[in-house]
Amino acid sequence: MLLIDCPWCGSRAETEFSYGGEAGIVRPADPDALSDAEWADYLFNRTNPRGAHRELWNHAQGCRRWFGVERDTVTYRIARSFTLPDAAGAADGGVERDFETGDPTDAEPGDRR
Amino acid sequence: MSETIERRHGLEAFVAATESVGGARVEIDVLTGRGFLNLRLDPRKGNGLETAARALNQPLPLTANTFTTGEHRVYWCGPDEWLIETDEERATRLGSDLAKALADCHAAINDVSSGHVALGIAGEDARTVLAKGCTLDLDPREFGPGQCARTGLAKATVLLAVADDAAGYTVIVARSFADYLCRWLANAARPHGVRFPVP
Amino acid sequence: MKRYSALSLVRNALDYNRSWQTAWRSPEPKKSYDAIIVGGGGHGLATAYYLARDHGIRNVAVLEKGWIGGGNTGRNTTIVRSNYLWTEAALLYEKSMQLWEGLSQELNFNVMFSQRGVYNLGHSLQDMRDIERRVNANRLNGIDAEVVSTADLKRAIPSLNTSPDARYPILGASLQRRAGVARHDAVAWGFARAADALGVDIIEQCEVTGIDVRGGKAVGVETTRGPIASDRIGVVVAGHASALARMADLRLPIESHPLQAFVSEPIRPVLDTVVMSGAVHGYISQSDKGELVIGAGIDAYNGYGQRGSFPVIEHTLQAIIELFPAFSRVRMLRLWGGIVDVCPDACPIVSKTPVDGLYFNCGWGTGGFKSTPGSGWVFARTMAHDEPHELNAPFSLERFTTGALIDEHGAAAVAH
Amino acid sequence: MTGAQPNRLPTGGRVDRSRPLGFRFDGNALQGFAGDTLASALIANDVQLVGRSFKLRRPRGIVGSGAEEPNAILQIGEGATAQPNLRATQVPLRDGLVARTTRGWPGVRFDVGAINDTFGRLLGAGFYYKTFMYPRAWWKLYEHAIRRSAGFGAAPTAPDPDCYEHMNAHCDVLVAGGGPAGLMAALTAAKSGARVILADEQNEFGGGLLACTDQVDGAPAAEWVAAVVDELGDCADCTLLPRSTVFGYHDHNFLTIAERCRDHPDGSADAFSATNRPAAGDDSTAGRQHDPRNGRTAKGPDDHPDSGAAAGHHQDTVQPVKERLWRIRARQVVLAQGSFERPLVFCNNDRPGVMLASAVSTWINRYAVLPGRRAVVFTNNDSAYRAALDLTEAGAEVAAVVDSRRGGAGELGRKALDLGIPVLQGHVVSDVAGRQRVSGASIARWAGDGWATVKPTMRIDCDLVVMSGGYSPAVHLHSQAGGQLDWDESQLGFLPAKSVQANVSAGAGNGKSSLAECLADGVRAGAETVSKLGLEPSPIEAPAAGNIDENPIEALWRVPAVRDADRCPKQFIDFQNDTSVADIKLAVREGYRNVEHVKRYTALGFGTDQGKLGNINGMAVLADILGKSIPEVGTTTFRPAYTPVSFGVGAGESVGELYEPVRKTAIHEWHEAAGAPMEVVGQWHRPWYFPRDGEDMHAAVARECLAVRNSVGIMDASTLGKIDAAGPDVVEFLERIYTHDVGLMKVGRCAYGIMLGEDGMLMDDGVMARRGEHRFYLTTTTGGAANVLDWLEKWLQTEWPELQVYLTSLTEHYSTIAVAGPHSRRVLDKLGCDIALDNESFPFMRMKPATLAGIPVTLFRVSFSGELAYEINIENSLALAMWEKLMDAGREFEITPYGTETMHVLRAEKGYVIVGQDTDGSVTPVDLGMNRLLSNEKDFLGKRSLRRPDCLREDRKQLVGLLSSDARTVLPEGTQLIDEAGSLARGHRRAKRPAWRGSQLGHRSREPIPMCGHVTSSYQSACLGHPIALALVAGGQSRKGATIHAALPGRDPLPVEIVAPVFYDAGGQRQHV
Repeated sequence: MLLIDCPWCGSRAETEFSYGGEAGIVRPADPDALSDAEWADYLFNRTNPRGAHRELWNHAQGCRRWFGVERDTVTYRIARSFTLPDAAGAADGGVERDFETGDPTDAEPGDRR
Repeated sequence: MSETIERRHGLEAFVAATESVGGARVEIDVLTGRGFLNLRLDPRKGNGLETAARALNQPLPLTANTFTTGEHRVYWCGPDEWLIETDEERATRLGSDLAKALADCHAAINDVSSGHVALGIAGEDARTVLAKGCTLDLDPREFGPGQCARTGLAKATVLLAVADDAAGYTVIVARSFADYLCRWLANAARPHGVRFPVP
Repeated sequence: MKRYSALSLVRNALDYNRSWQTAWRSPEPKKSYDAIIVGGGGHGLATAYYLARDHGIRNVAVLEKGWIGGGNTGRNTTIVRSNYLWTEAALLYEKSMQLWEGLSQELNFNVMFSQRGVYNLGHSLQDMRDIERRVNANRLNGIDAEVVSTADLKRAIPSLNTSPDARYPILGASLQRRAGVARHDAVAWGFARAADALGVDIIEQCEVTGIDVRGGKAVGVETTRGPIASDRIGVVVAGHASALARMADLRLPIESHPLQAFVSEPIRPVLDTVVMSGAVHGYISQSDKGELVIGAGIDAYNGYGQRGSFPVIEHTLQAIIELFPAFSRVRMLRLWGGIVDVCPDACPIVSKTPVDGLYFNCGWGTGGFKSTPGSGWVFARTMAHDEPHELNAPFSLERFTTGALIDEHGAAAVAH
Repeated sequence: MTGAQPNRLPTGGRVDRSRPLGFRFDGNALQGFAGDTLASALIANDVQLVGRSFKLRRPRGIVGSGAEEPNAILQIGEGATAQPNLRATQVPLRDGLVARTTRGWPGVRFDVGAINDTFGRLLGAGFYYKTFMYPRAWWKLYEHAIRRSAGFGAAPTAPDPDCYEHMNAHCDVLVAGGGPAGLMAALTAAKSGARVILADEQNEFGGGLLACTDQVDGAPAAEWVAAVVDELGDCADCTLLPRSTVFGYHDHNFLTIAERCRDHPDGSADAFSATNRPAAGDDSTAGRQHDPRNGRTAKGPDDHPDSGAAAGHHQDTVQPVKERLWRIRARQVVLAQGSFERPLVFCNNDRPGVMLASAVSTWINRYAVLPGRRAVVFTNNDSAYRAALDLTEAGAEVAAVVDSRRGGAGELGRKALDLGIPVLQGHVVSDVAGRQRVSGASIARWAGDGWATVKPTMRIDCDLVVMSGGYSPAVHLHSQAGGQLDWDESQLGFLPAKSVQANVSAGAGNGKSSLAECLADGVRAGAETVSKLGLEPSPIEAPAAGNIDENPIEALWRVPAVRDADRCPKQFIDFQNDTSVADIKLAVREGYRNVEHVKRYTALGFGTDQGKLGNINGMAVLADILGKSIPEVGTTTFRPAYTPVSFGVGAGESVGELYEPVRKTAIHEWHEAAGAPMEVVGQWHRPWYFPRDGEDMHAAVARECLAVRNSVGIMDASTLGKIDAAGPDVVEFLERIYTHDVGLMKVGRCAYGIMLGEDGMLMDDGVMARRGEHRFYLTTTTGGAANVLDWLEKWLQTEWPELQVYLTSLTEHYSTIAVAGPHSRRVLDKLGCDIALDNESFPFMRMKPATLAGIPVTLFRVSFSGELAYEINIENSLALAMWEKLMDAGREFEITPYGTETMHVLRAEKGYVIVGQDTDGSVTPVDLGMNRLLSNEKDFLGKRSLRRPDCLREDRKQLVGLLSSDARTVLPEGTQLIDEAGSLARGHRRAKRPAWRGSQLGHRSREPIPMCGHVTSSYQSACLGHPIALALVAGGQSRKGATIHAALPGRDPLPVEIVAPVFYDAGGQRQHV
């Protein structure tokens, strides 16, 4: 069971979260301008990498915020989690995890303990 | 006319049917008379935060996983979400006061009193019982008085809080899950001896 | 290839088993082949076999980065069935079913295909509507299927909890009697031995590291054992399709997820059929050795780790006990994970690609094992004729562009 | 020695001779002592034969003393509490225990199946792949016969009466294994201030220390253990978990432990009984137990929650917990699981009476039983000399120590010589005699070539052969965690190498062999982990223990025999699965060269012991055959579970009524009291129909339908999802989500809205209402409630964070009561409503806040039945009262409660779809004839997909109504539709062709018959007096009036007419009155 850093609530067990797939898939601004193939690429094609993967998670049983996680799809190690850009377009730098101690290495974002 | 109608939390039958045990190490209490308001507000924008605090006569907690206690309890639920626990009869009024005060802000206030059931879990084995279904670290050093968390308990989502006086835990659960959660709690607590105080 | 039989066992026993032939050779890779199959799982080996048997293409290499049958072929719960909802899927799996039915004899290798029946349980009115719909469609498609009542289930599977008081009471089930289970490793080995006998080179410990594309045409592959040329390259690498596609600058509508399974300690025979439940997420059969073979759900996140999260296993155990309360005291022996490539419509891609001479067979999700011979059969045909067979034509890459998806999610809510 | 227990030593051991325990083994009444395991008690009673091997059915005895035991796989208990496949070495003896052997027919002693051994050559590795193929149809018979010999024990046939539970815990340091290294690691960590959990699979901490004769810190080892456990118990933050196996090391330092709460060391009579124990029943007796309620360790029973008098008086109703699953998140882990001794691979090494040296020492020192009187000890390393010394000390004769090494052993060898034990250096045991019990050993010279043939130089009579092939560190958890393994050529074993998670290994599991080294390594590991946690390691010194000279182990993987490996008597590697050296040779000969192929082909390591004894030997033999080194051949990847765990403990308490939450509406108890059967809709229980006396469902539904159409009905629609959407950008947001022009809605208006997935398929639907300029109230389907909210939030948060909208779920706050029918307005009026309800003042598709019977509510004039109707949204806490008031007020109109079934009929009469029933994820709004809901003025989710070629096909399946030609037949939902009746007949004709090649069941596949659609909803309409159906039919919208056919199983196809999907009040007047 993964231990996931919610940027708002802190480290919680995987069972509190729901998975949202690859991060950074931007909805085309003008879908009508797209060919069927381009639309299909947006709709269905995924990077699906072996290794580092930027993905979305939702803290479903906690603050219900969506946020990003950079996770290795082979080792399942989480390098960091990060908030998504808000209205102002700003996102934080994320939480890096030290896997020796299992603790976040830097100051924690937000005001969480 | 509504004053004459007794409000129901839906657990009346369950509590009545559940035998208590003397000398129990866990007490499970259905906390009646509570009203709940859900407040959404961006604390970084405008003066909504101060306005809300003024209307509530107590600050909104900005520290994750904490709550403030005053006339009401205000639980942090997320970076722009709070749950206000107050007296049942005050909830409607407080809700409209808040709504009025925050009319100029981007905020949302909803009375969700009937959507929640609050349970008190106390007794020396309360923590053990909760640990059977909750993945949070409930050690008082990690999760002590004044702290709260929305989390999972068994197969329900709950808001779990430790009272300031450490007298026990408050578990706030969605109403339709309350019956299940009580059954789960009763089962988990049974080996420890469990008591359901008669309201 | 010396044939296997009871007589051959006796003959070899007299010789203290010292004269058995090798099941397949370990040749050095040649510089070029008429066709290359990337991936030595059941599907790849079957493809090579049918290329050689049916299409006269025998100068074929199967390139396997590890050991044959070491991926999902050897990691699944071995269920074989063809009772899919949509005609396109049903006919493809039914083709496979028909090949399964003669496979041991065809390959002269006992794959232990055991037609012990598969029950798909219904726990709600909607489940039962879906079951009726699927069973009716199956029958019209020429596939054996029937709806059975709770009373029938109680008779057929005494240990099943058919109580109306269950949390999700069982309201009935579909039954495909011809469905069943097979011995997974034997499928890979059997196809390997038969393909080898027809001249196919099975090359293990040979990882493909690049696909050479010139002028829009595939011309060969780079491997850890040197370059190998071929103008006909079929990629059948469950769990790694996206990575191989990237080598040819292709993007696939696939996500890879961990899928877990486990077996119990061997117990005396107690379940002589296969039971699947979408609503409570579990499926179970009992092997000839006595192990309960149980499939769990797919982990939600992308993963290539061949392991998943333990709560998924807990949930499956709860489901199994819900279905079979008496199994509570049986013990879980071994737990493992595979990697399933999942398409948005829960159907595979068996297709030409924008690159000439490059073919992909992937995205089988949880349906890979049961389709092994059929998948190889249509893929061989597609590679040989540069044109899909009518059975796999609907499973093209283009369907994601045109929108002609074959949505088996409804019928495949549970992994299988 | 006592007569009852012929092999029991008069003194010593950790058994309590004052507490005899009676038990039964295969029907024989036997006796052991408290403190025994079942295995030690069997040996005490001179029981040699405990099982039969899986394939060859060879007689087998106890080989090991712990988790590695492959042979003593027994059925324990009877009836519903029987437990199959327990290892006798891990079952604490208790009074009244009933154990049975699990293999052999008619019995373990005389087994007809033993004929397999006679024909063993026919049954080489993988023989079953080569036969049973012809004739094809016979496989069923072959398989039937094969299955008859499947399995060891049997599952109970009744539901498990016992309780299990889960427990979550967090710690700084989890120590797995409570032997010398684990104890020291735990002590070091605990003294340094870390939160520690120490788990050990045995009843008592101490591991190997309980079975040795060494001194630690000048005291007997067991006394030292007791002192350390006491000290740990005094640490505030140390939790001790005996009887607890760490069986899984998962990602992110999550570990799972199975605690057997009732395996008591005192062997008390009630340990397994469900009723006789104090309440919590788990771990209240001897030793120190974790008391999780305050993070401290409680001492003794009085301090435990289970045992107080308080708990006493409900003991007959409370089930004690049988097993507990600990789900542990550890910041650091110390793995100190010890090591497993390896057997030696010689002919007939599986005979009862051939035992591991470590097991022999354990029997003697810990359990005070003597497994033989005259022993031959065979070894390639020093450790087996301990067994020789122990045997001699206990009064047995050691006929010889046969040591393959020319130089023999170090200090222990000298001790053996001092005691007069003959030592044959440079020799091996090449074969043993005896069938159901060892009777002698053949000794041969060892020239260093395992594949040579040898001639025995002597035979020694004996009743015990003790073997030691060296030790394999138990690296299971390290490997499960993803850690690498390194082959150590000097120790001949895989040692834990680089960890990828936060764990370190210690002690014998880390390749340390002497006690002193293990103790010191434990201290090191403890200090290392606390340092990583940022704590100052407490300065603890490893206690003093003897460090003796040892000579190095020698590689001896296959012992030479009189003939080559193919022809000599079997040399077993995997006892349980009968994998021999010859099998591995055969596998290689046939091309199965990869270690994974070999394992799968020969079943090596696939037994219930998971190769704890045999895997390394098997790999070494394979390496030998291939001429490779062992690391070249590869390593094993270890997967959970370390030892088997019961399904029950994995499931925990979430079984039965706690399997999944049952969600209930605020009016649920009224429905129950009214006798309504419940329909399970996801997690909800909803009333299905409300039968009156003697009514079946059809009668009840017909009555309910007519009541709504003719008078008034009332329904609990509370399970619908409800969402408050508010904010300055709410219109823009909803425009993007819903397909219609949301902005055109005026305040107070309701609209039916649908949302699509980005693939253009219908996802959910519901009525929405505009509550204010910037505020909407959305409803969703019951099943879609959670998904829709998540879906909306995902778009809002990830894609459109610039939109200022807040979404709040109100599903749990409000009940929705639908009052439907021509008299609904009069019911509300009668109840007293503070707003005018007439059609002018409160027309269709409006919402208004109101006060009804003095209670504030929100009224929606919407209708899912096509009748005049009101949906009353009311706070849950008052909902039941409101329902009752409505029932009262409606009495004069015979207000009729109705359930989901009637709701379905009513909406189907109106052609309203149910998402998930009339749609299936492949249906667009165009297919449903909802084009008018699709705005041309804006983009919305999924819109672009509707332009894809496949979505523009005219022959897509489209929603239509169907009328049965006979006006009687209610088409079963799920019926498939075909264009021509003839196609079915033709299909049947074709079916007379020969069966498909290879079909074993005589199934005759047919040419597929094209289907043009299927029935999604179908009911008898009471008010219309005939059946109606909704269907999806290819090109159906342009085929109104056409006749197609319903392919009814077992019947002739029934002609059905395609009609518009609205059967009742097509003009929609009734809801507008």
